[in-house]
Amino acid sequence: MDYFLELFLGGLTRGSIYALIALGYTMVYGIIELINFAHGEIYMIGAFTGLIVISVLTLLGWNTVAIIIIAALVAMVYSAAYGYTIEKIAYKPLRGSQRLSALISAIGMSLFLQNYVLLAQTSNFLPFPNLIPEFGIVKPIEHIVRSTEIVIYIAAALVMVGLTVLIKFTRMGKAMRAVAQDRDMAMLVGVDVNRVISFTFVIGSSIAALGGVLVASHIGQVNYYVGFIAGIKAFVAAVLGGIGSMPGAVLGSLVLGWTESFFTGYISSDYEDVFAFVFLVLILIFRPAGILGRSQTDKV
Amino acid sequence: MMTFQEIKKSFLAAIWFMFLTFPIMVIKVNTIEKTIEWHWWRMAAVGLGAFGLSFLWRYLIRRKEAGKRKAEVGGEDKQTLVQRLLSNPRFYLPGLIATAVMVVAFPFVFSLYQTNIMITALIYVVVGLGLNIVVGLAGLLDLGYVAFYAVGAYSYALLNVHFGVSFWMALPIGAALAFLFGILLGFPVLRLRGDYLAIVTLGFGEIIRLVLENWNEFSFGPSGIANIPKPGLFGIDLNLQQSTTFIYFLMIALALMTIFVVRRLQDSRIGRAWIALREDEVACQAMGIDKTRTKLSAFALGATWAGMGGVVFAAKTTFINPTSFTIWESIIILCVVVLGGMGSIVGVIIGAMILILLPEYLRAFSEYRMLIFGVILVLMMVFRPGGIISDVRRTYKFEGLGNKTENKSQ
Amino acid sequence: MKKPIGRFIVLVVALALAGLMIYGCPQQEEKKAEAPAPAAPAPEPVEPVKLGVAGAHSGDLASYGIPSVRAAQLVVKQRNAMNGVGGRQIEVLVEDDVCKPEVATNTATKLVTDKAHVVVGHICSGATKSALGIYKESGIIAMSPSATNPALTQSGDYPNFFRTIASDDAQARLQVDFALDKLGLTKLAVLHDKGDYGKGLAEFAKGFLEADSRAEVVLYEGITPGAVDYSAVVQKVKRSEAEAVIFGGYHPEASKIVTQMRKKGMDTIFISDDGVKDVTFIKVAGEFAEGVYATGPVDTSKNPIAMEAIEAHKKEFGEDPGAFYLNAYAATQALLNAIEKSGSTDFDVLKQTLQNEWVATPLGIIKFDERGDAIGVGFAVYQVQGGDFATIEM
Amino acid sequence: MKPVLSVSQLTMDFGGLRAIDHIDLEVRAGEIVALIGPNGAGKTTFFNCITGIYTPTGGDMLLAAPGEGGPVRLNGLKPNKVTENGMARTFQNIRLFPNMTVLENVMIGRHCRLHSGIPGAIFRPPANRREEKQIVEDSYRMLEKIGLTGYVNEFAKNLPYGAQRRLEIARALATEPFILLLDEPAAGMNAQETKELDELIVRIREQEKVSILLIEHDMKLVMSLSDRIYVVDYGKRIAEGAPEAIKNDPAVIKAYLGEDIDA
Repeated sequence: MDYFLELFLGGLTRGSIYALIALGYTMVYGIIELINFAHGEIYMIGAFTGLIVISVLTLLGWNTVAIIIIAALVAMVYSAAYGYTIEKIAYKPLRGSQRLSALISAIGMSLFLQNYVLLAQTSNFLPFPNLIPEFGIVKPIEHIVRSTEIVIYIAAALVMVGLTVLIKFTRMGKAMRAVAQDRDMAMLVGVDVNRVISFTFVIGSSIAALGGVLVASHIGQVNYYVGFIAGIKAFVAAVLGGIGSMPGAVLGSLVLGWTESFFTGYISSDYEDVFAFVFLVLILIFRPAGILGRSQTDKV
Repeated sequence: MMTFQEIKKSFLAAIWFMFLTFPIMVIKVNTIEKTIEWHWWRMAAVGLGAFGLSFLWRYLIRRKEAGKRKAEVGGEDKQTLVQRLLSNPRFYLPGLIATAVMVVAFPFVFSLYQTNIMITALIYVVVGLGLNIVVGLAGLLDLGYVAFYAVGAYSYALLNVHFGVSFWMALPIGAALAFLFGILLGFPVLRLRGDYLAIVTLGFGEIIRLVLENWNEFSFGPSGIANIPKPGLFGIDLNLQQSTTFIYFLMIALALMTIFVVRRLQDSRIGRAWIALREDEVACQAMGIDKTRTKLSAFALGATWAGMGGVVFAAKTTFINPTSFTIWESIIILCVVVLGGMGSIVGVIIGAMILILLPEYLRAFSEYRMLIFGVILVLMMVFRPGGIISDVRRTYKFEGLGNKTENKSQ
Repeated sequence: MKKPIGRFIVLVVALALAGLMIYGCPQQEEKKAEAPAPAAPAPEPVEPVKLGVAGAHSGDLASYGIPSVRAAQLVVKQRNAMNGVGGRQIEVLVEDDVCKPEVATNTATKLVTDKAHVVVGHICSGATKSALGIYKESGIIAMSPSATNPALTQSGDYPNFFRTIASDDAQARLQVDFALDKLGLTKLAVLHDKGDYGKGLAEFAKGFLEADSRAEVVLYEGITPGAVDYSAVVQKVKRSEAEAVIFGGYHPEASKIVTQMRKKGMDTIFISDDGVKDVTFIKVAGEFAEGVYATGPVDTSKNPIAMEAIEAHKKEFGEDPGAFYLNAYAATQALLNAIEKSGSTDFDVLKQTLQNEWVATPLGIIKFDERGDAIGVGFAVYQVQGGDFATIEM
Repeated sequence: MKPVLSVSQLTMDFGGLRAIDHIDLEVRAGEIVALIGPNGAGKTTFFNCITGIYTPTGGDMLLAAPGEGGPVRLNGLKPNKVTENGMARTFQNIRLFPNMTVLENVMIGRHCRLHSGIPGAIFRPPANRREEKQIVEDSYRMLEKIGLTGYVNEFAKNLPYGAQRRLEIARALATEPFILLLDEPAAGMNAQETKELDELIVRIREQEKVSILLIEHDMKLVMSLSDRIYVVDYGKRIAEGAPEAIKNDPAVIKAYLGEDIDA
């Protein structure tokens, strides 16, 4: 039972991490139907920015809790700025073209950002200090779950709740839903589509940056390539849950996290990813639009 | 015109990019040594660069939009200079001869290296044309195409290791196995569309790679299979130069065959069905086309070319392991198709040449190689989103019905 | 409809070829950018010695390739400042292979075309294997700082191959002997990162353990590199009640696993390889690195050449060197030394010299056996103690 | 006269919503039958059910070629099988293949009547060449009949609206149906175009020997064309009969007027 619980929590950690990245994926997809391949890189840039801030502030001798909070905030601001700029440069001029062109543009962007960080910083893995304090309450169950993991769970949950509120109850949320439904129509009724799209990128990117800082704290290191692998996994999770749907992204991420964790734990980690993909294929065969996705029937 | 407004815009862009790149570019951290270096000059460089480039960028965007508007007003499809040149018969024959001469002379004129990368490019031409059937013609986004490439490569390598099967035997076997895999993997994804199809094919691609990586007893795992023989020429011993030249001509032949077959396919009953499927799945079915069979045939035929490409790949490289079949490979092949212009044979050829030769020629920039490659991908798409050659119009002449032909266009 | 398409093809190919003509021709003589400017211009117009450096310089494995480029550049810079080899200046040709076999063949033909005399590289065993055939035909010797696949030296297929790193089986033997003889362990878990380096090593370790009646392999698993969390595997190790983990792979994964194991309160012994015996590992894993064992070349930390090499790197690049830096440093020195001693770049002469002449390198005073493995690079087991690798007496 | 299409008790539920409620309908050889009703009455859903795009919840659908053997049951057939069996359709929101030429659009219609496969496409044996030539010629003739030869090599997406509607009809006819379903063929047309359409429909009935079932809102067109009319409202059939009778049917008036009042 202990073992099961441990695997469950391990899966929860993975799932929460995927969720923080997958939410941005799914938001962008929901709005402009673009698989934003550069999203993983945004996450990586968030982690790097966080690391830079931490290094500078540590040098200045600040309090660690203050440092991690400021680092996360600065990382979110910068990633948001990156997301915003990338959209303006690489995707906006392609609106109205075939969707595959935008996909290639995203791939180009992803390559660019990887190498940009590789050249400006380093090719080596850099240690990422874990500044999240160990909470006293967690002490007795420390061998099962650490406070960093708990922070990740809480962050994922808060982000999901926050986004749901944003989408459901705010003006901007309504505008986002309208654009997702029918862009032309939204424009007609006076929604500033460009602003909505930019906003989506900004929000999605800052969530990814938060994920980046938290995951880097958890795993203890970063390099220029961490975004790509995490990005692919998060994308799988988003599709699994039904791409375009926020609860779907979270559910898909958790399901993927648990799948991998339990499969590794009870069978073998050799085929961990194989199993994740097989599971994805099975789900999509029986639910072609993902777990929570609306199955689109053609309007004939 | 360099108005104040323009300068202000560029100035703001410069400020923005200086802000944006500030932490990553300026503050180089090293958490191992716990040191921080400040490269302020980089910020100045970014500022200056952004200031200049933003003029160029806006100018190009304006030009692109002006072009678009003109096209809308004119209603005619724009023809590029290339297309116009090509429709001139005086150019055609001499051009054909010159090209043939150059293709034949290539390996003798250029270095081993040039020939070698040209072979790689030709492999991608073949494989790209195969994927073009799936993505460009039938409109099925396949992100796991490399799986079939792997099937081809491993069937030659494994058959050779275990049974000493020769290259020439393996070529059809590899193609056939890839065809079978195409059908096998095609079945479960028939119901899916668009990006769901993309992610499932991506999954299949990864599954095949991971199996090759993990199942040592079958595939020799990540250490791969070495000493795969190059294609033989009636048992003659070839040195490096000769065998490279031989593979070059082999690939030219294979590429020509592929072009021939794909051209015939796309003008056939099947080819039209693929395009109709891409254009409108519902209408396509309502016109009596069997969706399942059409999709499967596109999948399987596309896979066949990947299989053949894979066999040649294994023979050329003489060593294979799973690292050659990652999702990046699928992405590059997809880029070949989209960059060149989906559905267009010439487009795919150009796309393959650019995408495979470019990184090689960018070697001169050494560490900036992939950075520039990424930038070029983005720029190409931003300024030519339809690919280099966009939709080529098929026109029919009516010999039997003679004078009734009316070709309204141009 | 036939003609337009045909014409397109004609034009495209013509353009492509024309482009190649324009671009391809000057290609031959350019590419000196990489060679650091010599302190004093070479007085005599002798043809420079061209040293190719091939490996992954971009993509996910760049962090294992770039250090060897730096190593070669630093050695060459130093050499050129001291009048090169036998009065000939040395030029470095850096070529990226992304660790992919197919790119490696292009890299190799590029180096052959650019008339490289010797090559330091490649980094990954797979890429090395596909490139070696091309070097062999062209009479070029390649010396890898990091390709550990046993077949490279043991199969006899690659007479032009040398390396300054131990082969997988040798390292695995050492690890297993250490675990059984010295530590007296009976239950071991073997983990690897599914890569050709890590899995190759793990396979041998598993094989040796299974052949030995004293111990059993309680867990054999490949982990997924780059994953965001390894707690499931760690829990599995815990449940298997293994006394020690033998890990085949590189330090980023190793430090993640060790960190997670320690954080879960496990004190399982961790034994790993050359890819982990790297200062970065200690710095990344911090306190959790304490007590970890890793095999690696003997006593490099007190070797004056190694100290000097590391110092030079810090001065030039402002950071610690990355993986296989010293191996690449040694490889470059060995190759240049052989050229200097023999005064030739001829294949047979060089091979002879490499096998007969001892050379002082950061890895010790070495020469090579007839298969291409380095003699004199003693391998030892280290343990992280007080934030540094300390040699363990066997 | 023998019915070519007979639908009985057709029912279609979407979740809890009953879009079609036990509808009976019959089309006899050579007839032009109209299916009318207010917006959202379930007319297009009815088309989608009988052409295999939706699977109906209940009821029977039989298709019988005039003068030939027994009827074919359409339940559970895929759309392409329905077309192969001789029933072709057009769409309310035009669904041409926009990036194919006009001729190719029609050539697609010939697809299901021919059988050349992949080897044939690659090696082009004489039989295949003949077939290919035949397709082009047949399709061209079809365009002549519909009056679209001026656009042969034009992309479908570049056609004027009215021509696109006619091209859809040409494409459907190319499948050699004996019954043609037209979904609002006159939508968006001006009076002149509607008149031409009226003539065209009458002409294709004569020349192609097809029965026609059409959904249409233009009452003038419906009254002038139809032999019989079915009226549906809220998924239920509320009337059936000759145009004159329908005009005066109180249930029909109520359905339409009721709609007017709501609006």
